[in-house]
Amino acid sequence: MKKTALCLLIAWFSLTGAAWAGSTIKIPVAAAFTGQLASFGEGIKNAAILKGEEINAAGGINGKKVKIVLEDELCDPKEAATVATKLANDPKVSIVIGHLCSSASLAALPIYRDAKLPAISPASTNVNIGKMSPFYFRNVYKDDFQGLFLARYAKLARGFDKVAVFYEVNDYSMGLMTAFQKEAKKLGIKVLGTEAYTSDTTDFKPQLTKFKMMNPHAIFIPGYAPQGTLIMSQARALGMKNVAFFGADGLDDDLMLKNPDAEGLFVTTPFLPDKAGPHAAGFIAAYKKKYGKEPNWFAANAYDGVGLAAQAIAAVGEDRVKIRDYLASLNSKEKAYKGVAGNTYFDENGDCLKEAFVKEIRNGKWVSAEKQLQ
Amino acid sequence: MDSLLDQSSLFLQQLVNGITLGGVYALIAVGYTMVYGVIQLINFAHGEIYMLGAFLAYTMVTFLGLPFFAAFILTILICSCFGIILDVIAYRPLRNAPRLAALITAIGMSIFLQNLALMIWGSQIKSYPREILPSIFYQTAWGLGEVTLSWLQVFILAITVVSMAILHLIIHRTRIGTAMRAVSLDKTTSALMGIKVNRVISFTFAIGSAMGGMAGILVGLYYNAIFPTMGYIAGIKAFAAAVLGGIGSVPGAMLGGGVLGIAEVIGAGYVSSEYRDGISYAVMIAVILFKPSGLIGRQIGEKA
Amino acid sequence: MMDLKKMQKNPRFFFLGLVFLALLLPWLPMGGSTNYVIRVLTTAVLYMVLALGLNIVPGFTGLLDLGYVGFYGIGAYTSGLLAIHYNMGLWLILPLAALNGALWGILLGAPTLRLTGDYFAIVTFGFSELVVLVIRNELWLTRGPMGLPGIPPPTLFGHPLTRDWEFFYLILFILLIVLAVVTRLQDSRVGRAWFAIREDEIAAQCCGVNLIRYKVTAFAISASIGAMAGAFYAKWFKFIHPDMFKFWESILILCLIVFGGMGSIAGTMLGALILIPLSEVLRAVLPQSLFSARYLIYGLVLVLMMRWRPEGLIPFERAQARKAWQAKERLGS
Amino acid sequence: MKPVLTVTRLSKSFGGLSALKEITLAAHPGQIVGIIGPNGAGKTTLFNCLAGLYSPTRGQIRFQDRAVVPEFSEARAHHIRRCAVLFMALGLVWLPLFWSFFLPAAFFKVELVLLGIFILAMRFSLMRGLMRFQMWAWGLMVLFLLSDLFFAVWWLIRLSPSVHLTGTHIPLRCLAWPWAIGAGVFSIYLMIQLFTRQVRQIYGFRQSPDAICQMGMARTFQNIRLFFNLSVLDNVKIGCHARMKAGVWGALFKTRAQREEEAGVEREAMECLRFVGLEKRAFNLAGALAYGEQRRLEIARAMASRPKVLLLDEPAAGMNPRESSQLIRLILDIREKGITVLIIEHDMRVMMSLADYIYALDYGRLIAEGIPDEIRNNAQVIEAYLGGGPSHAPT
Repeated sequence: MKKTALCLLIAWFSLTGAAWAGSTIKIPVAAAFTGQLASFGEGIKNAAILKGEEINAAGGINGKKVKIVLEDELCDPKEAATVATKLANDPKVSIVIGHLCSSASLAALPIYRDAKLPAISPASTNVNIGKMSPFYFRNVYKDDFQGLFLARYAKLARGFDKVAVFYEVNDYSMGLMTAFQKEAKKLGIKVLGTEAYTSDTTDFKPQLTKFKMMNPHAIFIPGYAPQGTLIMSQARALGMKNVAFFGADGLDDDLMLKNPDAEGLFVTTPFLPDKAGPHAAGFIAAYKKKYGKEPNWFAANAYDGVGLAAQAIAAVGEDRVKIRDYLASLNSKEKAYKGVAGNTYFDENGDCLKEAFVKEIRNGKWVSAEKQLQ
Repeated sequence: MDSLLDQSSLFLQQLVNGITLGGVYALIAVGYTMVYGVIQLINFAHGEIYMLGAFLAYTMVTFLGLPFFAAFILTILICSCFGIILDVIAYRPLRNAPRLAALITAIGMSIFLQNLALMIWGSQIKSYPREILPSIFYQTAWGLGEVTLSWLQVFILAITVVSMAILHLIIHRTRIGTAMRAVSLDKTTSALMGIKVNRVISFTFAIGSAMGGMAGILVGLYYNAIFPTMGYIAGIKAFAAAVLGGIGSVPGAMLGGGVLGIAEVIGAGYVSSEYRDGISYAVMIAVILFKPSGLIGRQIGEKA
Repeated sequence: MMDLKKMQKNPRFFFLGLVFLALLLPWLPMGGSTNYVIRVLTTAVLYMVLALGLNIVPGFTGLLDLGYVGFYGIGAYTSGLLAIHYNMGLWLILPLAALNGALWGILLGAPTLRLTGDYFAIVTFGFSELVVLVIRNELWLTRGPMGLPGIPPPTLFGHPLTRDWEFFYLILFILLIVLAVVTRLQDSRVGRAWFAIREDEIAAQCCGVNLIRYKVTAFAISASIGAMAGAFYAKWFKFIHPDMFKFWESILILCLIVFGGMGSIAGTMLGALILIPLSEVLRAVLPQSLFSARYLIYGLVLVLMMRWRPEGLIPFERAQARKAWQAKERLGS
Repeated sequence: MKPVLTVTRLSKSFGGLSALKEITLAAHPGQIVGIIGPNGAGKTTLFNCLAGLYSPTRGQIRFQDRAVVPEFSEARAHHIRRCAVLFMALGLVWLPLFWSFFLPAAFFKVELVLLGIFILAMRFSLMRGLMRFQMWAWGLMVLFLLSDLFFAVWWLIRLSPSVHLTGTHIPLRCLAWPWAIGAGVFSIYLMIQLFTRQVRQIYGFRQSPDAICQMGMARTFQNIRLFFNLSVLDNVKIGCHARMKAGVWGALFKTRAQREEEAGVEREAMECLRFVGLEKRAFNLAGALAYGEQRRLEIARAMASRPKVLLLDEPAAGMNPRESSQLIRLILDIREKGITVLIIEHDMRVMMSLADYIYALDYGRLIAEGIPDEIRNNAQVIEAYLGGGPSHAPT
């Protein structure tokens, strides 16, 4: 029992201690900075910190300095919930940037709702997040839009009409697949077959062999990069030389560049350095200067998210509900927040409509595809 | 609907995939089956050793810049030493403790090692640089119509078969092998016969771990992906293979691995790729329930 | 440990003291992070319930059960689905979930329970993996990896529970019920039969203990407790996802009871109370890169406990000695 | 008077070597029956058969006109199990393939789940010998098979190549159907065969040890098997288990019946302890007892189940003369309670002073029986013991 008492004491202090912080404006960023999806989180982290510094350099918000706090939730729903509670009960926090994965968002969302704490997700694309809470916003498009866009692009720009879908068993991937299939049926793309894999699969040959016999024009991989690159290598090894591959923003990762078999892959992305607006140039330059590489779309959205939060706080102060109302009031092109990744304005669900771009790998580099769909 | 020819070639290709997968399972399964045969312990940490093998070779090749085959040999040696260490620090103190204790220790070890690897190498999927192998390995050794078999696959199968044969010889022809069989039958008596039981057990761990490490490297090459949690699923499936073949017998492990690999691939190909992992679990459970002695394992009598 | 002595002197008083303390907790000043602390403690108590449930199988009956999380998941999904499709209240759901858990416990237990220790462990493990697979892939039922969002909160006399302390009290209540169940069973004929099986199966059989019946009973009760915990969990989180019921959870819970002392009720609860907040402490203490590998600690706990103190913090024997001591008081001889 | 326990032509063999050959013996109420023999004579094996831990290879054991082990052969039981397993394996193999050819995966999954339930049921019943349960399981299976065949025919009738199902391919289907139907017919045949066998076997399973204890036959063990981590009192309480009724519900709701039972058992347990003279140690852990005390505790535990027949396996092993004379008095007291005692003992002094009737075993064969004096002068027995070394020579 003494041990218990001791441990409780330690726990107590570490927990209560966690809440006390300096008298600055805290903008917590909750995402996965370690674990399987760390490479996505990295972009978010970098951009958020960058934006924070820029704001402080410009004299902060109403004279107050901004402090970017990183909260790691490993894309694990349970972690996300704990982190969310921690933030929700921190009086210093008036808005959250996060979360990354849709499952994490779904777990954190009720807590923010109950605490009346607004949150802006830079990356959760799951369809039914928006309508579940008035306090949850996102400056990224939804899966259904992305899937629809991909189907159109595949048909109209590339002229594929026999496609196989190789999806991962997770919310993101399956959301994309359903949206894609729906649109594909409309456009008359024939989906020859759909096969599944899990995140810890390394042997994709059985499924690929099946696809091979269907000889499709292209294989749609609505998954993440780590598996995507394996799939492509193994497909080539099976002798599927003239099959095209395409995916969604999940494959938008420099990991793909290491793989010679990934040549010709094209993916959707909400942000393209060379397609981005004029005020993006500064961001791209600064980002390159600080981290020595091109910002990906996660970075861009996080950058905009922090910017948006700062703007809101500057406008209405640190009251959570006021901030929420302010964000909700940005509901048309005119009022939109002009970010580096296009204009951000919200519909009644707190979702936003953004245009998607397509980029492809040409001799080992990400370049924007010459055929875009506008 | 496609023609019968396509169907048959599809089936053949799946068979090839299945056999390669089975070879890998067999290599890992040997570790389980030997350790279980000798001290009736499911060494959960074995899957982790397989993972460590993959990572060690990766580190040597990329950071130390060793030539591949040197790294290959070195890794196998290190892994076998590691197996011995594992036995000495974790399992030996519990030889006479209840089996539950040893089992829990094994689980704890496996979790510990997995997270250790997570700390050291991070959770990102790594892959061997392609240059480390002569490009011949990536070309097709044998192609019949649509069916292809790369030299790498041949290489893996060859290594599996050869090492199994060697193992079989060791167990049935050498003194230490005889000692192993004696210990597996009765520890105390064989101790009375002047066999150094602990040494024999350590030797068993060494061989098993060497096999595991080798399997790790081969898989890393074949699928081109290594990550800290790779040992977990692979370990369980390999154990399923060992049980299926009859735990305690090396040919059994080989057979079990092959059967399981094919079953899994056929299942994924024809039935449902969502339930792919489920297939091996189901096989394992079924075998344990209905024929615990496996396909060619020796009978495990229930002592009253 | 002196206060264990105190516990022996007047356990009831001591126990009531603890409960009172727990009830007091939400109202103590904690620098604005009350809810956070309460949430962590709610998790701790939830795991106490889980640990008490699991303890019945490896602790009382001496069989290693690696599939416990399967029942946890079954309970959670039963609760979630019932709440969403038939919007049932928690008080109807809890028993139903428990029943469902027990049903599956029997279905799994009946054929597997004659297996020897480690084979049994493996089969239960396979079971839990299969459960997760089914939850993942049967979209029509569980929405699979999309998870089950929007589970309505439980209500008490028409007033919906939303605040953290309300959930804390709720789980405390469940804990008390489970505690009562477990202690009463432990002191009864059933409990003695379990202990007998744990100590020596053959001797137990020759004393007229029907092995299979009592093992299955133990399994079913343990499963139903797990399912109840799951039901609460779903109602509390309002969102459940297949990833929440991975193999790790089983290991974590096992780790709790091994640490606290297999078979001793106080020990199990103590283990949960120490190890669960630990992970939050680690979050505060460790750098982020190491935090993701925190399970390392749990693995280490398992190994070291087995090596140096296999009987745990509060050993089974001591619990038994205390029981004997109380019996002496009772009989006054 | 009628014997309380009769063993007729009992044989037990482990693999090749036979530990018991054609043993026939009887024990009358209130008798102390001694069983002697050099090491490895099969005495303990005999006890294990009596207590139901081993299932005899052949022979019969009757306890108060009830069959503990009916005329029964392991071989037949094994045959049943083999058939059952074969049958299930067949089901496992052919159903999935069959369904993957003919029907969408959804049906197929349902089928697998049902099959799984069936197999669990099957396994459970086989294990416990619950034959009725098993017949239900079979009924279920018949339904599956018939439905499968029905579907097969249905699909074959409308052979439209346009049907878009998992892996529906004309050539394969043409291959599949005779095979599938053949398999179906074969498994039904197997099932019927099994069914008839089982019906013949319904009452053919030996009693399990706990059932035997319920009947009133308790035993102690040669190598002490106490519940060492439990208190002495609890050990004896567990001994009472067989006579108690309380189940889970009683325990949960502390019903009056349960409370009274508990109190009663506690009292009786104390009495048993007093009977063997351990009441002082009642609240220690059994592990803390001295060797002699542990032996007596084992007897107390056995007595707690109010047995009609008590099997004592070398109770005096490792006892000094004082303790063993105490033991003799104890056993005589037990006999006073009208309990029949079967006792295995090496110590001839104890045996000769206790036993009313003695059976002598050697190499699993019954070499002599009779009252102590006859045995003492029996040439064969002396020879057997001299073979075992003069130190064992009967006095």
